[in-house]
Parts: sequence; structure tokens; C-alpha cells
Amino acid sequence: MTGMLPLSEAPYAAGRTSDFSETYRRAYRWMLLARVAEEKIASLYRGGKITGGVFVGRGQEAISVATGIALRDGDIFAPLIRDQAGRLAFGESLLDFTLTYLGARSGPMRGRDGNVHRGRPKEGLLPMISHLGAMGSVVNGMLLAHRFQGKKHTVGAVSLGDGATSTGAFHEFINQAAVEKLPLVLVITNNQFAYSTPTNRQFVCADLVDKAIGYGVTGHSVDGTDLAACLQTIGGAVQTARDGGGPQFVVATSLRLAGHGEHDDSHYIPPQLKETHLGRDCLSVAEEHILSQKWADATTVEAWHRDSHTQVEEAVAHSLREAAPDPAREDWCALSSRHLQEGPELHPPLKY
Amino acid sequence: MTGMLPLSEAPYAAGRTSDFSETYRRAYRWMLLARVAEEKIASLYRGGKITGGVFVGRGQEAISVATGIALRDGDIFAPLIRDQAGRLAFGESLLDFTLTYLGARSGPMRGRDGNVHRGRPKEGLLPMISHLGAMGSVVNGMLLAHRFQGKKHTVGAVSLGDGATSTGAFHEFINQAAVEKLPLVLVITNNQFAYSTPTNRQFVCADLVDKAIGYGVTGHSVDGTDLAACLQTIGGAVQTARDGGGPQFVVATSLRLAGHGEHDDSHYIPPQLKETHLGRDCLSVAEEHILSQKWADATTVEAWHRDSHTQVEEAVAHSLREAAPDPAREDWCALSSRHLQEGPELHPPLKY
Amino acid sequence: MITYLEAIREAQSEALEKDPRVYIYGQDIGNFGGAFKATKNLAQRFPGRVLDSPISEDAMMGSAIGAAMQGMRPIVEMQFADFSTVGFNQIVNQAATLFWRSGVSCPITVRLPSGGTPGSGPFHSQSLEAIYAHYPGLIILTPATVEDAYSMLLEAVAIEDPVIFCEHKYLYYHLKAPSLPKEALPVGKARIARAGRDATVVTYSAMVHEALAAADELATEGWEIEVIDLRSIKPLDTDTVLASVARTGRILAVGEAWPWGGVTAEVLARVATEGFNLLDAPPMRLNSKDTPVPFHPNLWGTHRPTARTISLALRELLRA
Amino acid sequence: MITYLEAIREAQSEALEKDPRVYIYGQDIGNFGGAFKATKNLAQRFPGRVLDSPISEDAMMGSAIGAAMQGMRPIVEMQFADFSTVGFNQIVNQAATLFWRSGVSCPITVRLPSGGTPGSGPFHSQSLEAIYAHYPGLIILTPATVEDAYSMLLEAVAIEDPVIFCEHKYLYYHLKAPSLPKEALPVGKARIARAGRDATVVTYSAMVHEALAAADELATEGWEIEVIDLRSIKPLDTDTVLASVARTGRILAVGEAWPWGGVTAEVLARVATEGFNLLDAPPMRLNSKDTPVPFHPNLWGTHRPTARTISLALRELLRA
Ligand SMILES: Cc1ncc(C[n+]2csc(CCOP(=O)(O)OP(=O)(O)O)c2C)c(N)n1
Ligand SMILES: Cc1ncc(C[n+]2csc(CCOP(=O)(O)OP(=O)(O)O)c2C)c(N)n1
Ligand SMILES: [Mg+2]
Ligand SMILES: [Mg+2]
Repeated sequence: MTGMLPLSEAPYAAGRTSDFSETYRRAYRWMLLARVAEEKIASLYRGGKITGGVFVGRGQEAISVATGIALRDGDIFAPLIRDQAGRLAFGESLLDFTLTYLGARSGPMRGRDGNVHRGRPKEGLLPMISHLGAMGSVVNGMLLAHRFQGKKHTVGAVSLGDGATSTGAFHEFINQAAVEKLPLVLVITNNQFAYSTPTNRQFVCADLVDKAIGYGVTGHSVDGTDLAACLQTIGGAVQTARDGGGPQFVVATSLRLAGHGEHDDSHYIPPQLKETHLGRDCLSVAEEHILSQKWADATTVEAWHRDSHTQVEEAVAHSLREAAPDPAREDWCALSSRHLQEGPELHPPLKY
Repeated sequence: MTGMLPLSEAPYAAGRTSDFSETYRRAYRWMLLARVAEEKIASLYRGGKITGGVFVGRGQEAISVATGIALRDGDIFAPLIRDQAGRLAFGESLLDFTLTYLGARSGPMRGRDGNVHRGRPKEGLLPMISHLGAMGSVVNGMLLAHRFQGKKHTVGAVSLGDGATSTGAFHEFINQAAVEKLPLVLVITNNQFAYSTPTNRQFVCADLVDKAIGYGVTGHSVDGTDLAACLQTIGGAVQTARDGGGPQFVVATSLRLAGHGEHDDSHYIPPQLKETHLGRDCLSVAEEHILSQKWADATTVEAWHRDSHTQVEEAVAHSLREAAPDPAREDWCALSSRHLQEGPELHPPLKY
Repeated sequence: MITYLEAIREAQSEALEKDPRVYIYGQDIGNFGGAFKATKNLAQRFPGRVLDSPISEDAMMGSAIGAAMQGMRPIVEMQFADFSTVGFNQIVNQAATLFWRSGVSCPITVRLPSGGTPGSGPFHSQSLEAIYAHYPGLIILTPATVEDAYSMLLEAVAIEDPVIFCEHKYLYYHLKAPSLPKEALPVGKARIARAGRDATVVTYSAMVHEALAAADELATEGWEIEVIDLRSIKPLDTDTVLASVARTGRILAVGEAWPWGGVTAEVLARVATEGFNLLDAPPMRLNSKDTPVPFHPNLWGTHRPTARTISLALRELLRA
Repeated sequence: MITYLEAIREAQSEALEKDPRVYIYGQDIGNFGGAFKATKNLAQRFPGRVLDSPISEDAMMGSAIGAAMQGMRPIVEMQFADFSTVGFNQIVNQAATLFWRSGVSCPITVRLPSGGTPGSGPFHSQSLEAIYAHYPGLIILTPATVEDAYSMLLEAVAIEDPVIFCEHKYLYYHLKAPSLPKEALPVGKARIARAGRDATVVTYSAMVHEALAAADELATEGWEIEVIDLRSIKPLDTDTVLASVARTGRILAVGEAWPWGGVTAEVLARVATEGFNLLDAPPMRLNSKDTPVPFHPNLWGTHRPTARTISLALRELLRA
């Protein structure tokens, strides 16, 4: 149950259906599941049941899901803290999410790391380190390895925020991808804030996508509140990269509809901003679109909601029953070559 | 004699004369002096008289001098390894150059640092650390200090190579300058190589100046082999920054007409490249221009050459007579707060 | 009562108030008041002097160095000590070498919210004091008390050299004092946090409190443990340590950081070389385990030294 | 005769030859063969497997980590150890934590041309082994001989974990051996470079040769000095050190790096805690001075330990 689902078996897998409404529906359902799951964890957080921070993707699920759903087995995805929708679409099981947030020993990070810092690198899902921008060059290296190994038509997607574009690491990795002509898709979610900091303290270019030309890569802009646009633009960018078009630089605009983390009331976000087009909730917009297009009727959508809640409740219930990590069973070994690990002799040989 | 000359007293100070030919002549003389000085040190290097590396600016003196000559007292200049012409024009004495290269205790770095790693920060001339890109944000900070202190109309100029644009530090500092709207002038000398590496392994944008738009700063391109163009473009950029126009991003093209250092025969530079416009020697071009414009006659130019040689010979002779650093007179103290320095007690108290 | 965090805020407020050369630079420190609220209301009270930086640690550090060279007294807040690794080069190669190379001093203060708290995980828990202490040209302060958080931060701003100010996040809200001090020991002097005659524990920062708790526990068994709070780990007050060992004959060095080359190694190397004959028993050390800092509280509580493991070590030391 | 540098080139050549997973990445290492010519002709012999990188140390390290995760065995050449400070975060936070966090190993080798040579100055001379050793999850090798440069580099590539390979620039051309070894001590085992019974010098890298010269000098006075070459400083072979101290009763730890928290601190802390009763005299240590590495040869020669200062320290140790 834990771990990654083969994408073909994932309940709402995108497949490569030519039926756009089918893709849209699947994407919507991942977004919905992510939203429900994150709301559940947030409510557990408010109830004091979560250790550490909780970070949610509210308002940018469309961008995230469009990234995850465009990827296939063999591709690589480096999500960030707000990518629950994309993770699910890429194949991360809900249990990896709940087990990690709830600190179960059986989670993929075994209690060693927590919350958003999880992944299954063997299956192409990278466990982020916190340092912003640092995952991009790692994806470059994985794509370089694919090239060495003769694996063709794989793609690597990297998620980044507006704030992270100020890091030197961002600059070095997108430039490296350009020089090596790697099939890298960089999806920048400009949600207008980096923690409390508005974008005008991060950059002053007229449009973030203006950076693409300076790296010699293809730039794309997309309305991140519009799932159809995201699926098309990000899906298209992924396909272009897959077909040998080199690095793709996507800037998607949205508004962070939550605090930086659940500890943060985001009082600094001007209420007027929430009233603008940017402040639209991509999930409601997508739901309305499905209904208006008659891609599903209200009863079906209602059932999807119920199903998401059921899945989340089950995953949480299961995870709460799991054992916490036991320090006595921990091997305290940071090396794969166990015989080279140092440690115990530096401590007094305690008898306990 | 050592140290910085007040710019007004420097023998070929640019002043702010409206006579362009006068500025051009002065600039040419600094270029010539730099060339002669570097050739002298290179020949001493070949004779085994120099410790450490020797790095010269051959082929890019026009760019460098145009930067240095546009600056005034109170401005800041962060030169790199090929900026001898700009340093002289900014006011660095020739003795600082020869004393440092020859390892004299009386040089500005007192033998603690050498060759191109010299400066007089109190006078606005920064002593570079080796890590490429690292000086830019330091200049930003100095300009920020000026702003705090109410000093107006000062400018900071940062010199960078094509290779250094690949560093994260470069990205962070130019972006920081843009966000803070600092009077920073970044002069990138694209001399086609970073050590042995051609530019196509550093970046793949069509033109380096395309990066400017991504930072929201003004871009300028200039032919680095043409002194008049450099004086106009770089001088103009400095003036714009001084007048409140924010950071200026100048890309000057040339060819490195030397090895990376004097140890390097630069066999990897294709001979054909030297035959192109890029491969023109800016110093000869400038000299021909002066003669053809009749801004000076051949006898005068000849006298300038002699004068440069005399100055260099005197500086070298003086420097060779200076004492080398004496470890016994060194205080081995890395802190300004001497009482907080650690050290001796970690060594056995040797009696010698 | 004033907390450790409030003391840090108070010191910054006072520095801004008294010295026009002081400004603060860091992520989210302006109107928002910082991730931990260490600069709450300061931007409002000192307009234009508490600046939000982009997420550019290298440029943050570089610009602080430049401003310091031009006569300012910047305080840089890293959002977490762990993120200083991306501003590392400017700290260790630019700031730390400037005075020695050029004779121009570099009075910057870098605030590093350091150390572990439950649930913070591998990248929001690090204790990097030993990393910075290895480099010449830096001063490393590690306040363990509310009083020191306040007075040492003020002193850091006054010092002409780059100061790495390792403030411990675990103490931010936990630790309280009735008031701020009027005077303090100077930087470079260690403090005897508890006097004793049977053994010396040398430690710093949050571990001082674990050591004091261990000493309390051993006191119930009749042992008198001396606890030394180093306060600054570079310079490190070897004299005070040696004087204590001269009295007790036994030493345990405790640090929350990783073992290899940490403060405990440096302390014991000094005691062994300079105070060998003062020792009645082999010296001991206790550090965190040699793995990244774990996220889960169960693991975290075992990864770092605690009052319990310090007591166990002390009992062994006293038996030796 | 083969030099230390040639041994490094030979090991890389052999690794490329034998293991299709190996590739090399660094600045100017392709057709140019590297700043020190450590990869001379390798790009020509192994097309597409010796890649010139942009001047992007962070991305260089990050991409090597990614490639390793996907089954490659990258060797990264830093042009100078000193420049690894801008790739630091990827090394200490990405590479070093990966296995512990995710169970996926990170077999990368980072070659750091390390240590001082006359005229190299503060930014081309650094010895950063202690910095990396402080972090869990890294293995730090410090070969002192031509044979070790060769065999340990081959072993580094074979190891499943990130290896920081500190090769000493001073030895590149100076040090020669008649041939390359067929077998070698495993990583983690120190070597007795010279047997003796009067005192032990524990050191590594270029300082092994200074220590051996000092031992030669003292031999003319009748003293037999044992010299231990640690070979790897993490893991550090405490057993071999203690066994030697058990024989000699006296120890001097020598390192070219800065004193605070360096190898000498770690060695003496281990000896003091685990071998206290073996010591007949206070242990001693000798390091570089606590300033940046000076440019001028006169200053440089005094900044670092030399045969002369090691001899002086040993005489004092033997008198104690
Ligand atoms: C190098 C670095 N510096 C600081 C931080 C602390 N930090 C974590 S998230 C964040 C804001 C990120 O903003 P953005 O990139 O826009 O992403 P968003 O949170 O909006 O999704 C900051 C400053 C970090 N993780 N890494
Ligand atoms: C961060 C960093 N990495 C590597 C080096 C080594 N290095 C010194 S100069 C140089 C080439 C620089 O090329 P470029 O920026 O084009 O300047 P140029 O030498 O052509 O003037 C390199 C790689 C360095 N100084 N700093
Ligand atoms: Mg954002
Ligand atoms: Mg160049």
C-alpha cells in the first residue's frame, strides 16, 4: 500500500488519452484528493497532533497536478512543499503522505525526516532538502545519467517558487540544463509571496518569464488558476522536452491561498489581492468547469468528494495505528558502507 | 608613492573634460602603461622572479580602462584579474602593482596576499577574493552604505568575465542590485574563454546581454576592441547609474590575447579566431586611431611608450629593493580585536 | 519575565536605537518581524533600517560585508543556521579574511538560529559553531542564557570583527529571566554556571541547561558537579576550564553538535595538552550521534545529549 | 618513476576503463586536461565521459549527486579545494544526508586539490578536511603517498558513499614512487610510516613527509620516532593510534590545517578519552597558525608546520 503506485494502475492515471475531458477529470480528482488530504493534516495540526510544520498547496493545485500528470514511469519529479497534487498524480501514495506527517516508522522517511521532506528516489520522486533551488541540479544529474545509460525520452520536472528564483542554485541549475540541453521542465509557481515577502523584494523584471531568454531556453507563461491552461501549457512543455526540445521554463501565476505554513495567518496578504483573478481558487474553478462542460454531473462530483474524504480518513486512521520510530531500533548509521561509520567510540561507553 | 593617487592628481586623469580626444588619449596612456607593466611582470615570471601566478589583461585593456576612467573619488571599483588598465585609471599606483607581484612587505597586502589580489578598500578599490562572482554583492553593500550615509551620486563598478556569469553569486548580486535599485555598473568582458573553456560550455543564450531583461536592468553591448565605443558605452552606463538609472549591465566582447595565466600557452584558442575582428588588439587599434585622427603625432606616441617603460622600470627597480616580509615581524593575528585572537596556546610553547 | 528571544529582540532594538550605523537584513524580518519574531516591530520603529532580503544568502552576506567596510554595522539574520551553508563562502572567505588581508575590519554580526527542537528535522536543527570556529578571522558566540543572549548580542555588534552569533531555537521561548542585565562578562570569558568540586562539565548553549539538570540529579546522590558555560567557543576560555579541572580533576565535555572536530574535541585537546597533570581520570566527551538530526521527537531525543545521558556519563566519570 | 599526480590520473583512467558508470566532471578537465593536468588525455581516450562544467560548483555537485542516484559513479574535480565552499551546500546537505534520509546511497567522489604551496595565497591553499569531517555521512580521504593517491582514489570510486578526496598539491610533482601498488590497506586503516618507540607523531597528507624528515633528524640524536599516516581522517583509525601510543607513551598530532577543531583536536580528544592511561607525558599538537594561508613563501613557511618545527616540538615532548 505504501510507496509508489505504478502510474498505469494509479486510480486516476492520465494515461495518454486523447480525450482531454478525461485528463481534466483525473487531474481534478488528484487536486481534490490533495486538498482534502492537506485540510485533514492542517486540522490535525490545529489539534496539536502533528510535530513540525504543515505546508499546503491551496490555490496552486492546478499547476502542481498538471506537472505530475504529464510525467510517466521513468521520469523524474522534484516537488516542493506545495506539490501534494503533483505528487499524487505522479504516483505517490496517500499513505506516504500521512505516514510521514504522522511520524510513523513505516513511512518512507522512517521518522528520520518529516512532513514535506519525503520521496522515493528509486521511483523518480525526489525527497527535497530544505535549501531552495538545490533540487534542480540533482534532477539535471539524473537526466545526465539517463543520457549516459541510453535511456531516451525521459523528462525531469522541477518545481520552484517565485522566491526561490533569487537563489544562486536556481541560476546554476537552469543554466547547466541549458548548456547540457537536458529534458528539464522547470515549473515556477509565482504565488506572489515567499513566506511574507512579496515578489517586488525578490525581483524587478517585468515578467519572470523574461529570464528564459537569458538562459537560452524556451519560456512559457500560464494562468495557474486555470486547470485547462495548466494541463495544456505544462503538458506541452513536458512533451517538448521529451521530444528533444531542451529545457522548458514555465511560469505559472497564482496566489497562495494559505499561510506560508499552518502556523502563519498570512495577515500580510492584502485582501484586495484575493479578490482579483489571481485569487481564484483553482479547485472551485475546475469543478465549475467540469459541471458547466457537463464532463460530470453534480452527483458524480459529490461522490468524488466523498471518495476523497474516505481515502484520506482511511490513510490517516491507518497511519495513526502505525508505530512511532524506536530509537533503540535505529542503527544511527549515516553511511551505506556500515563498516566505515564512526560514532559510538566518541561517546562514553554508556551502560544503559 | 604607494597607495592611491587622488584622481585629480593622477597624471592622465580623465577629469570630466568635454574634449573626447583628451579622454581618449588619457585612456590610451593608461592602457599602454598597463600593457607595458604586465609585459614586464610576465618577463620576470619567465625569468623565475615571480612567486605565484601572473595574469594579464592583454586584449581587453580598452574595456577595463573605460571602466576605471569613468569612476571618481568616492566611487567603488571591484576589478578582477585582467583589470590593470582600469586599476591605474581608477588611481592605483604602479607601485602597488609591482610591490605586490614582487612580494614586498611594503606592498598593500604586505605579502599576505599576492599578484592580482590587492586593493585599498578604504579608497574604494576592492581586493578581490578568488571565488568568482563574490565581489559583486560586496559592492552592493558599499553602495547601500552610501545610501544610508546620504552619500549621493556615487557608483560601484564590478568587473566580471564570461565564465563568472555561471556562478550563483553573479545571479544573486545582480538581482540584489536590481531589487535595491543600486547604482551598480556590471561590466562583463566576454573574452570568449574562461581558462580553457569556450563560452558554449558556460551559456547558450544568443547574447549575454539578453540576461539583463531577466533582472529588470538596462543592458548595453559594446565592441571591446574599440576604445571609443568602450568609453562611450561604459562611460554612459556609469553616468546613467550615477544619475539614478539603477543597475547597468554592460557586455563587452573581445578575445583574450594571452594565456589564462602566464603558465598557459592557450593552444586551445583557435588561430582563426585571432584573425577575426574580436582578435584585434585594442591597444594597437587605439594607437592607430590616435594617429589617424591626428590626436597625437608619432613622436609623441613614441614618447608615451618611452615614458611607460621608464615608469615601469622605476617601479620594478624600487620594488626589487624592498624587503620581503619577515615572519618574525608578522603578528599572525586575523582579528582586528587583537585580544580575542586565538592561536599560540594551541601550539606547543616552542622555545626558538 | 523576559524570554531568550525577547532578549535578542531587545538587544537589536537597543543597537538600532543607539547606533545609527546598525541595520538588520534578512528574509521576512521587516513588517513580518521574522520567522521567529526576533525583529517584531523593529521595522515599524526604525523605518528603512530593517530590510527584507531576497532569498539570496550569498548576496545577503556579501552586501553586509561591503556595508561594514563602509562604516555600517549590519546584523544579518539567517532564517535558520542551516541555510548559512549557501552564504558560507562570503562568511569564511570574504568576511573572515578581510582584516588580515587588507587591514580593514569587518564588523558584521550574523545571527544563526541554531540547534535542534522536536520535529525540525535535518535542515532546521543544525549546530554549525564548530564549522565556523575552524576558520581564522571569526568570533563565535553561543549564548546559553537570556542575559547572555542580550548582552553578547550587543557586544557582537560593537566588536570590530565578524561575529557568528549562534542563538539556540530551543531556548527562544522556554528560557526566561526576570530582567535584562546591566553588566556582563566580556566576550571570551566563560562562566561557572554552577560550582562543584567532584567533576567539571564544560558545555555551551542549550546543553548548559541539560548539564545543570544532570548536576541537580547528581546532587541528590551527594555529588557536586561544576558546570562551565563557555559562552563563546572562539575564543575559548581555556583558563577558566583548566582552573576548574584543577579543582575537580575530572572533565566531561558536552556538545549538541556532531562529534568529529566539534567543541568537545577542541576542549579536550586543550585540556589534555595544557592540563594533563590536573586530570585524575580520563576525560570524557558526549555529543550528538554522528547522523543528520532526526525529525521525529523519539529519535531526536536520543540523537542529542540530554540530562539523562549526561548524568550517566558523569556517574561513569566519577567512578573512574 | 610515477608522481603523485600521475597516480591520480592513472587511477581515474583505470576507473573509466573498468567501470562504465564512471565519468568525470569539472572545470577545464576535458581537452585541456585540468588546471593541474590530472585528467590529461582522458577526454581524448574516453570520449563523452570527461566533461567540462560551467563555473557552477553548486550545480556541479548537485548533478553528480543526481547521477549517482541513477547508478553512475561521478568523480567531480574542484579546481581548488577552496572553491568547494560554493558547492558546500550540495555536499554537506544533499550528498551527506541522502542515504540516511532515503536509503539510497550516493557514490560520488569529490577531488579537492588541497593544501599549501608557496605563492598560492589564502584562496588556493586551504585544507578543508576537518570541515567536511564534521558532517555525518561523508568519508574523508587524505592520501600522503603516491601509492595511496592511486589505490585510495580507486577505492573512493568503489565506495557506496560520498567521498571527499583531499589530494595535496604540494605532493603533485614532488612525490615519486617506482611503481603503482597491486594491493593496499583498506580505507579506514592507518599506516605506520615509520616505526619507533620513543614517541608517536600522528599526521596525514603532506605533513607525513615533514614528520618523517623530523624523525630522520631526531634519529641522528638517537631517538626513534614512530610516524603514523592516518590515510583517512574520517573514519579515523583510533585503534592504530592507541596501539602506537601504548608502545611509545608520547604523542604529537600534526596537521597543516587551522587549529580549532582540526584533525589534531580530534586525534588528541580520542587519545585522551580512550588512551589516557597509555600516556607518559601530556600529548602535544602542532597546526598551522590561526590566520588565512599567506601568499609569500617566507610567511607561508612559518604558517604551516615543517620538519623543523615538528622536531622542536618532539624534543620538547621527549623531555616532558
Ligand atoms: C536557501 C534557503 N533560504 C531560506 C529558506 C527558508 N524558506 C523556506 S520556504 C521560503 C519561502 C519560499 O518562497 P517561494 O519560493 O515563493 O515558495 P512558496 O512558499 O511561495 O511556495 C523560505 C524563505 C530556505 N528554505 N532555503
Ligand atoms: C567559484 C570559482 N570557481 C573556479 C575558479 C577558478 N577560476 C579562476 S579564473 C577562471 C576562469 C574565469 O573565466 P572568466 O570569468 O571568463 O574570466 P577571464 O579569465 O576570461 O577573464 C576559473 C575557472 C574560481 N576562481 N572561482
Ligand atoms: Mg511563492
Ligand atoms: Mg573569459
